[in-house]
Amino acid sequence: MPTPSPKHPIVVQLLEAPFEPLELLAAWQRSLGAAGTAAESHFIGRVRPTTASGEPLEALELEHYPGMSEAQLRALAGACAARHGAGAVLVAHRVGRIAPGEAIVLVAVQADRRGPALRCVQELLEDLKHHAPFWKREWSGGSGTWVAGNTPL
Amino acid sequence: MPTPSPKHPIVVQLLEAPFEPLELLAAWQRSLGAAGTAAESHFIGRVRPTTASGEPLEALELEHYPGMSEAQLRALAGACAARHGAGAVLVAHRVGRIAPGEAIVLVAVQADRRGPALRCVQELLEDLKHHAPFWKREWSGGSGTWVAGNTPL
Amino acid sequence: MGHQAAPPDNQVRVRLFAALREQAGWGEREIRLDTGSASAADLWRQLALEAAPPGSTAVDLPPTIRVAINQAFATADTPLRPGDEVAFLPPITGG
Amino acid sequence: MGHQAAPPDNQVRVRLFAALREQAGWGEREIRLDTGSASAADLWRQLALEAAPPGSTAVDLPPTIRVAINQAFATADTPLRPGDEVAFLPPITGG
Repeated sequence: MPTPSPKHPIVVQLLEAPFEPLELLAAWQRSLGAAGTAAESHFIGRVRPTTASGEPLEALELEHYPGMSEAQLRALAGACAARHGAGAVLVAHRVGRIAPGEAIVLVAVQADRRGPALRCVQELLEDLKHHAPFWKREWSGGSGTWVAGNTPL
Repeated sequence: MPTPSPKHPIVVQLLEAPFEPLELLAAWQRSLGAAGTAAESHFIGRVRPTTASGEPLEALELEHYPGMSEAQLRALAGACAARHGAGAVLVAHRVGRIAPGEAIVLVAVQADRRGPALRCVQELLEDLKHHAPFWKREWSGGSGTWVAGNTPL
Repeated sequence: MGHQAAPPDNQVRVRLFAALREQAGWGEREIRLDTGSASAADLWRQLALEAAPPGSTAVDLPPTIRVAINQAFATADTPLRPGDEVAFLPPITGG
Repeated sequence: MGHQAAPPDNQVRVRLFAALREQAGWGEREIRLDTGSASAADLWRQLALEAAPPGSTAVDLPPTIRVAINQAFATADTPLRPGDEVAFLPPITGG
């Protein structure tokens, strides 16, 4: 993990192998100190078992723009934390081939109050869906299809 | 844990001893099956180190109405899940004497999409702050003061 | 709404919580209702937990106090039945 | 905005991703710009990744394609400098 800045410590992780969200959260909490802040909110997104057209999904492939993706996630997280007056932010995102049921994204935010923590998780999730260079391809029946748009909120 | 209903499995826990939110979440996820749903959101609230008036807090005391508190948490969680089309809900709430930094409340929601999961966590948190029979008393300098209202969002 | 005759033992269980419990000096009591068809609001006046202002004989239930009957929220004008558990709840501060 | 004379080796690195990369058949190339003060939009026309419609000589950058220069989002009319890394990004589907 990179050294967090004291004001808005932002941790970004791009992961090529399956990860256990609760284990990442535990390590993140430990890195921030024993006594947590008053409010902490998380979101875990997992790969659905079917494609957008309802076929059984073999795997989701996540292409990204190495270098720019980390920088963008970090910039989006820092801006979101600053806008909402939140504290620490963790963003973990899988890349490569991901099996149905596996976690693809984890967002966690600590703040002094529940409002900033909840709002920052929600907004950052929308931000990274639209402004971080990631592209999804669904594999089904041996062929891959690029996903045209994001799932509805 | 009570046996969850298949449609909106609601788990409510009132805890008299300190709990580790991530351990509770892990047990809850295991109880719901290995492959999680597409969206899962959490909120953890912890006791602040100071009182509402800025004094160092020795402990927060949580009085409740045994019987009614469990029933109300369950009713609020079920209604919230139904309103938002969410799936499983977990609500854990401490009662009794709670030290600064300890977790006081944990809310977790699974859903098919991110919107229902995020919204249900946020709304349920407001619901239980206003409609479940809990009362906070701040202990500082050896004397206790009942908290007059909820912290701002 | 049919009026139900009060049984001879017209008694309810009253519960108070938090600041209300401490002000009263008790948290749980069996109370015999003064009248046969009392509501939670009537019961509050009968309990007289707060000192009545000059010129008044009883203090009405403050709007900040919520009522629960048999562990479910109820309106203050709900008629009480013998054996009910009636709770007066000061403003809630959970979560 | 002062015009900067193009060096003799007026070359940029072009990167394509996802569906765009597959349609083109390549993901990364060094490209020598046709003109000295080309923008990302000019570069797109020069690359001619899509077949031009009848009566037209080049295809403009579609509004759905975003541009990144040196790994930061940029507008399509940003002038390119030698050595820039220019990426064309199809609609993003992350999270």
